[in-house]
Amino acid sequence: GTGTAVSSAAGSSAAESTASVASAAGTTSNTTSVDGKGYKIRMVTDTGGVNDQSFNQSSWEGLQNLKKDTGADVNYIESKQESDYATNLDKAADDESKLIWGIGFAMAQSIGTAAKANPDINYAIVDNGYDAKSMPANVAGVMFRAQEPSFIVGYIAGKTTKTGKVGFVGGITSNIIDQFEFGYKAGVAYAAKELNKKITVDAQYAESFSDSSKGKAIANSMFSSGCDIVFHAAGGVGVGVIAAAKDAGKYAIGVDRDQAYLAPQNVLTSALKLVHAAVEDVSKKSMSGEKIGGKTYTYGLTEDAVGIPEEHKLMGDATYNAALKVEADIKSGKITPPATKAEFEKYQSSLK
Amino acid sequence: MEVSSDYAVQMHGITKIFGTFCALDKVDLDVKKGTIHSLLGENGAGKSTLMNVLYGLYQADEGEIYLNGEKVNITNPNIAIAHGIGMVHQHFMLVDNFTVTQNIILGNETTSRFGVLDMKKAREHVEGLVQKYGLEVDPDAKVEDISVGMQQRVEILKALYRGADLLILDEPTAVLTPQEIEDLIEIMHNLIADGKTIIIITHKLKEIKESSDTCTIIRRGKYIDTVNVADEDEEELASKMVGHAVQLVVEKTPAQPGEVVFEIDNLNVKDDRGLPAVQNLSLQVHAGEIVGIAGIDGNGQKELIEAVTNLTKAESGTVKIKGEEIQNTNPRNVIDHKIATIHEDRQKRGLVMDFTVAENAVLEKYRTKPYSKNGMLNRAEILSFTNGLIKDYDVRPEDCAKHPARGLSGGNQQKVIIGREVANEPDLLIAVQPTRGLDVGAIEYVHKTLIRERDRGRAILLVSLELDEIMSVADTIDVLYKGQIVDSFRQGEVDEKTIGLLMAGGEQNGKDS
Amino acid sequence: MEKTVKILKKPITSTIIAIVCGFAVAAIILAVAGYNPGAAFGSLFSGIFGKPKYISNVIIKATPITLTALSVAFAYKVGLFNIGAEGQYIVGAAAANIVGYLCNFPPIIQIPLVVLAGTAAGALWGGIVGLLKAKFGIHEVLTSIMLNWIAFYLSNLIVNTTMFHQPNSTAAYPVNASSYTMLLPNWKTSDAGLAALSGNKWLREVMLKTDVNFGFLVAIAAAIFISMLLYRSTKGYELRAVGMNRDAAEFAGIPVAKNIVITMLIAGALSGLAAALVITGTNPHRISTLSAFENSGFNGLSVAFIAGSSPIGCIFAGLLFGGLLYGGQSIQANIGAPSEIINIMTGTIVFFVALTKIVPALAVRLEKRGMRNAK
Amino acid sequence: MLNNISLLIGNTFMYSAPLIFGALGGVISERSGVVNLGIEGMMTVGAFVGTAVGYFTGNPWIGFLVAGLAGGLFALLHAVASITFKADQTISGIALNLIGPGLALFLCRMFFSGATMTQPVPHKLPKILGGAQSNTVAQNLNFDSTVILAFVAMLVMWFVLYRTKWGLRVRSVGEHPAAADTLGISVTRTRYVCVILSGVLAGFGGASMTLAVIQQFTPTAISGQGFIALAAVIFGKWTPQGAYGACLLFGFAQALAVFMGLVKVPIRSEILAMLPYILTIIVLILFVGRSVAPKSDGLPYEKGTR
Ligand SMILES: Nc1ncnc2c1ncn2[C@@H]1O[C@H](COP(=O)(O)OP(=O)(O)OP(=O)(O)O)[C@@H](O)[C@H]1O
Ligand SMILES: Nc1ncnc2c1ncn2[C@@H]1O[C@H](COP(=O)(O)OP(=O)(O)OP(=O)(O)O)[C@@H](O)[C@H]1O
Ligand SMILES: [Mg+2]
Ligand SMILES: [Mg+2]
Repeated sequence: GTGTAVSSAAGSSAAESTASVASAAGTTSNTTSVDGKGYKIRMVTDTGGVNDQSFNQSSWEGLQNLKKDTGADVNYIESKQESDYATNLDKAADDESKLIWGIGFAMAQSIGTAAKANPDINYAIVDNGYDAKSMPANVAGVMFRAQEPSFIVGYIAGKTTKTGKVGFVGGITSNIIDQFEFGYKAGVAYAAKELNKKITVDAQYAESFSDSSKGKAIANSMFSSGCDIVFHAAGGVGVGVIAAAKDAGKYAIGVDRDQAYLAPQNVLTSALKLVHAAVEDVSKKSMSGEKIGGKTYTYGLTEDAVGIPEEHKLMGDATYNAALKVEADIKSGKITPPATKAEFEKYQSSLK
Repeated sequence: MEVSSDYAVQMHGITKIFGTFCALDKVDLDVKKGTIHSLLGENGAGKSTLMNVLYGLYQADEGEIYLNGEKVNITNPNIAIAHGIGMVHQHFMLVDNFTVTQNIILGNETTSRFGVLDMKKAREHVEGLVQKYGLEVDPDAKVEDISVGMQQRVEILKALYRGADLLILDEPTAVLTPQEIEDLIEIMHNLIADGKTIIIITHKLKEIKESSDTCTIIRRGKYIDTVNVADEDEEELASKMVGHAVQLVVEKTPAQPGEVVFEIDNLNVKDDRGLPAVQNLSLQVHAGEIVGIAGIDGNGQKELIEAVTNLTKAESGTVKIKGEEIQNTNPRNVIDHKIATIHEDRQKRGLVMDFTVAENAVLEKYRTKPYSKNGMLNRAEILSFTNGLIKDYDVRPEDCAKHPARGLSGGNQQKVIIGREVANEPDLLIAVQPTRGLDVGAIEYVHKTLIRERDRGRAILLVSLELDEIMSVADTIDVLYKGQIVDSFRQGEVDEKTIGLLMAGGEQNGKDS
Repeated sequence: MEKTVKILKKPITSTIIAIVCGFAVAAIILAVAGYNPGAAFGSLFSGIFGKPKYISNVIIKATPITLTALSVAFAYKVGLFNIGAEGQYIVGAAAANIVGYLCNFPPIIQIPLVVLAGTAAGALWGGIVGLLKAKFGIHEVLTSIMLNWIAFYLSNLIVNTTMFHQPNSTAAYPVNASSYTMLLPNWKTSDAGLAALSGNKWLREVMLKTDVNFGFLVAIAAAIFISMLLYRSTKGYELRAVGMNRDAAEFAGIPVAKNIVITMLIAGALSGLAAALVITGTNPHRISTLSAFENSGFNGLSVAFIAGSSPIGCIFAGLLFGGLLYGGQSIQANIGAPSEIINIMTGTIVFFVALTKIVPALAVRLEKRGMRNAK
Repeated sequence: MLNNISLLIGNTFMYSAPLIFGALGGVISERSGVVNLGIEGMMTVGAFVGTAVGYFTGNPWIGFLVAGLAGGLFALLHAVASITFKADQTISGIALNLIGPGLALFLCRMFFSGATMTQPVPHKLPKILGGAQSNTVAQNLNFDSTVILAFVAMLVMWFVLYRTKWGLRVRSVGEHPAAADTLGISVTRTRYVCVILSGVLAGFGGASMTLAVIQQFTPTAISGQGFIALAAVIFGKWTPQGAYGACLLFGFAQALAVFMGLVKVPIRSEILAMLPYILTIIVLILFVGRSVAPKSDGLPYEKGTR
């Protein structure tokens, strides 16, 4: 069977290739133009494969953009099972690549081993940072602060809900999905405090990233129990969530990319996590000779790699502007969205 | 023979090759309208094949077929049916979980609009036929629930329902009781009176004599002769068929019974539907004696054997072999107690058809030395044992040990089973319908074997639906009716008619309950 | 003529024809889609044989699917369709992982222990199917499909249980190094080992760049064992009898229900063994959250059928399939054809394996025509 | 209360509709004597073709119909292999499961500029009450039209199998093909029709996933439904009504697991996810037990063999 990567969040369309973050245009290093002819970049997908409608796909799009921009020689190798990681990384190294991407933090260990065996090659891994101690010198970690856009969409949900009840549908539990869940919950709580009312969040996991029917069933049950907005971080499951919102005439919040095209009247907004932008950015750094190894790059609002889309017809200007205000507060450090359950609990008590 | 419209069927120069084997070699068959014509030949002579060609199931490689003087090209059964040919197959062609009516109308359904079945009309039609020809059946019964005799009638009804003028009956009597056979012959005469023509295949010469006008004999795919039945006696027919003189009467000396080897006491068994099938049945078999159980099919034979061999549970009562009780244990325990059984259904229970003959030959013995040691089979021993068996029992082809049993003809399959069971050196040999579907030569061989084993001191329990067989082979005859032994005789004490009456539930000696 | 017929009647001939047809169809699809089939197959070939370590990797990939294929083939010979190899594999992997992590004995005890744990778990999973079939007559396909999913969630449950979950990952803690079955795992990376290996480029590549391990030898041994079991032992005789004619077997005193359970136990054990060998033999030596079936068991179905359910055939079919899986990636990498091509190609090969069962029958027809002509 | 009951009912039917089509496909094929393990592959093909056509024509019904055609066409491969070539039906079915998804994704790339998922269709198949309902109970019971179609398909198949001459013939071919053959019923033609029909139904099943449950084809839209449908065929003892009931039971178990998650039953969600499968096995043991396939299911018919 096919499946979406475990540690990823979202599902979106390949055809809807790139969405831009609302606030600012352009990503960090687009300013420098690099000539990348002959620069070989390979990426190894995790078990979701390159069509996971999620971060593998997004990363690959980033590399394709890079090829368009710079003429770099890019390619990917798909993994079907965990035990493929090591051999695929090895194959990528055989191609005399300069930079090898591993997508997903499930690959952390394999990347570490491969990097040790090939000290001349640069490696980069999406969704994983190493602690300073175990950080190999030729591996770059790329992390996202997904809790930030999640916080904003949570805030929007909180401001928009009429029933005082909103939902969250997760795929399979992991640290990465935690960022979405707890960022979102904190955003809702923040809005609740601002509005001085009680808003509850129903959260449920589908234990799947592929079962759209289950996503729809969960969303149906949430809508039926009084939720009027449901946010998902659940890949193919989320496709069902959005379908449920459309059928019920309620709102869903998309993830990773702007998913409004799936149901323009029902997708309130989306929590963007633009993996492709980060992949492009780090790749360019590497091409231009910068030493990327040994560092963890963290992408968030300030790097314009996460955010919400500009389109906001469903929520109206007032809410949108309030959301932009929250975004600014996050950027400025006034608000620090929680990324884990523990952080969230601390955050929640700080609100009281 | 001239082609003429006096003949319902004329098949000229029919040749049929299966793979590399020539099953029919330029065979002729001419059947006059309004007659009963029988087809005689050993097992595998090609009788069924010839009829399947006529019915369009097989295409002949050479030869012509004429119906009523017209040349026809029968490429599938539909065409045969359209020409008024109906066939009752040797192996019944009935859908078990359909009702009698459904089976009869299949392929030629009575429908109201839009293909919706009109079962009421179908039933009426069927009942009309039942009345007209005296073919008694229950139109609503499921085929799996009715007796073989009734299934036979259903097959005939199927043909008549399609308006057949020419009826082919392939070994219709192999599974019938004497009474049923008589009925069938009467039905056949009714049909002739109604202007139909019948071709019948049977191995039973008596039946040919009783029923047929003419008879065509084929041997190993070759046409031998067509004779006027009234002009020949049974011995002449038999020797034409086999190619040499045969002995039709079983020769044996009187039994010398020893001690009781096998004993059933007050046995009760229920059938699949939970109804009592064997009721308080008791019987004994002595060493050196053949006990024959005579009875009409469906009177508890199946359940009796299944209970004895532990395929089903006995409700109560005991089954003892040499004093040890074996009821309600398991089949292996039965075998271990030196009971060998020749099952009536050789393809279902007797053989693993896709095993080689050698593998089949040790089906009960594979665990014992020298056929295996330390859990590993000893192929050489198995092979040499099998080759011995093949030689002793004249299994053909003689090099078949390493070939799948599926490739053997029915008669030869039966020889393998009998050889295997006898080689187990059992204290009790149970033979259920051991000669079903076999030709005269093969039957003779089986009977001789049974008697030989008796003379070597074995106890033998023979269950057969063929009264002739029981009468000529058994030393003691137990009559089974409704799951009970209603009477018991020594051979020679009683005539066929009396037993036939008892089998049908008639009174005798006041023993009937 | 006679010789042709004889060759055509051999099962291996059909299989080879099937493989050729599979490649032919893939070539057509590739060409239609605008890719050069020659180049595609060239890169497939070099992706398999291009370097010693590729060959080694193919063998490593072939190990588990050979064993799951053996599991399927074995059950098939006894008349059971083991569509549950996937689930048996999953629980085998989980059990091997747990035991390998919790226990830490010297390798001589640890390795057999871990492998046994995986095997036993697979056997249990298969045994449930056998038991339900023997006791209640429940169709094995039905229970197997359910148990596959139960195994799937069970595995995820284990991964996410605090005791086994490695923080900041989607995986369980790996097994202890004493469970490793790679060839000389410590020596090969030691200075002495490196020095010794530096002499031979071939060896060095295979030893250092791949997780070369004992697994395939075990798979071969298992295939021989299963073959012997089926065709040389009395137990196998019983099992085949049950597979071909349950009624006759029962009548001959062979305990049918018991043999069904035994069959599923063994089949499950083989799948579990496959998993245990992967856990002990290859990185990352652990299970992780599944988001979809990884197909180690389902691929076994294809492999078993390519092999015509012959135990020894499973070794070769396993290698073929492993080669397609591993080398197939090169097609994508080198000429950019999407990886679905490989799926279509393997599917087509399997399809033709089904079709070419007609070849021996055609041979007979050929023979007949020859005979008639001779007449 | 009413809310919850209607929710359970709504989710049950939503979940089971695609399964029902697939299972009915399995029933018709196997009743004619051809084992069909390829339902999953056929559903995937239908799921893709349905949305692709629905997207390009803008009419979901055309998409739905063409999905059936595509499924039937794809099933033709299985028919040729298992009927004409007398191939091992198990193998052929498995092959279709490998080819089907591969083909669907490959075609998707060709028609959707390299993407493996389609654009959403502009219009989904309609719901019985039209658009979104303000009343929660009405909303929960606002079934997709495919739910009704699936029910109708079951009724029709039941009627055809047990009340018409074609049904009688199909069943006879699955039970005793030689008997049917001797009565002039073409075993080959009957089986071809049934296998193709099974592809049509499976195609509908796939399309009811991607035109009603969701509104686009994704690589994971069909992931395992075909096998659950297969299980339902056996569970339902090869009858349309039985298979229908089995799918409903399975859908209900899923709905129940989701419901238990909603009401915060203190059970790990992995265990909740297992629940439908465990429940199925328990029901099997307690109530269903032995199921016996049509006698000739899976056996190629060769004239003259016994
Ligand atoms: N389907 C078949 N394939 C190959 N050979 C066959 C087939 N059917 C029959 N034969 C061959 O044709 C021969 C004649 O078979 P057939 O069934 O016609 O015999 P028969 O005369 O009816 O015998 P019996 O009296 O036992 O019914 C057989 O010995 C066999 O070798
Ligand atoms: N499908 C088949 N393929 C090859 N040979 C067959 C096939 N079916 C039957 N035969 C051949 O048919 C021959 C006889 O079969 P058949 O069952 O007609 O024997 P028989 O003596 O007529 O037995 P019975 O009287 O029990 O029917 C065997 O020698 C066998 O080679
Ligand atoms: Mg015969
Ligand atoms: Mg015959």
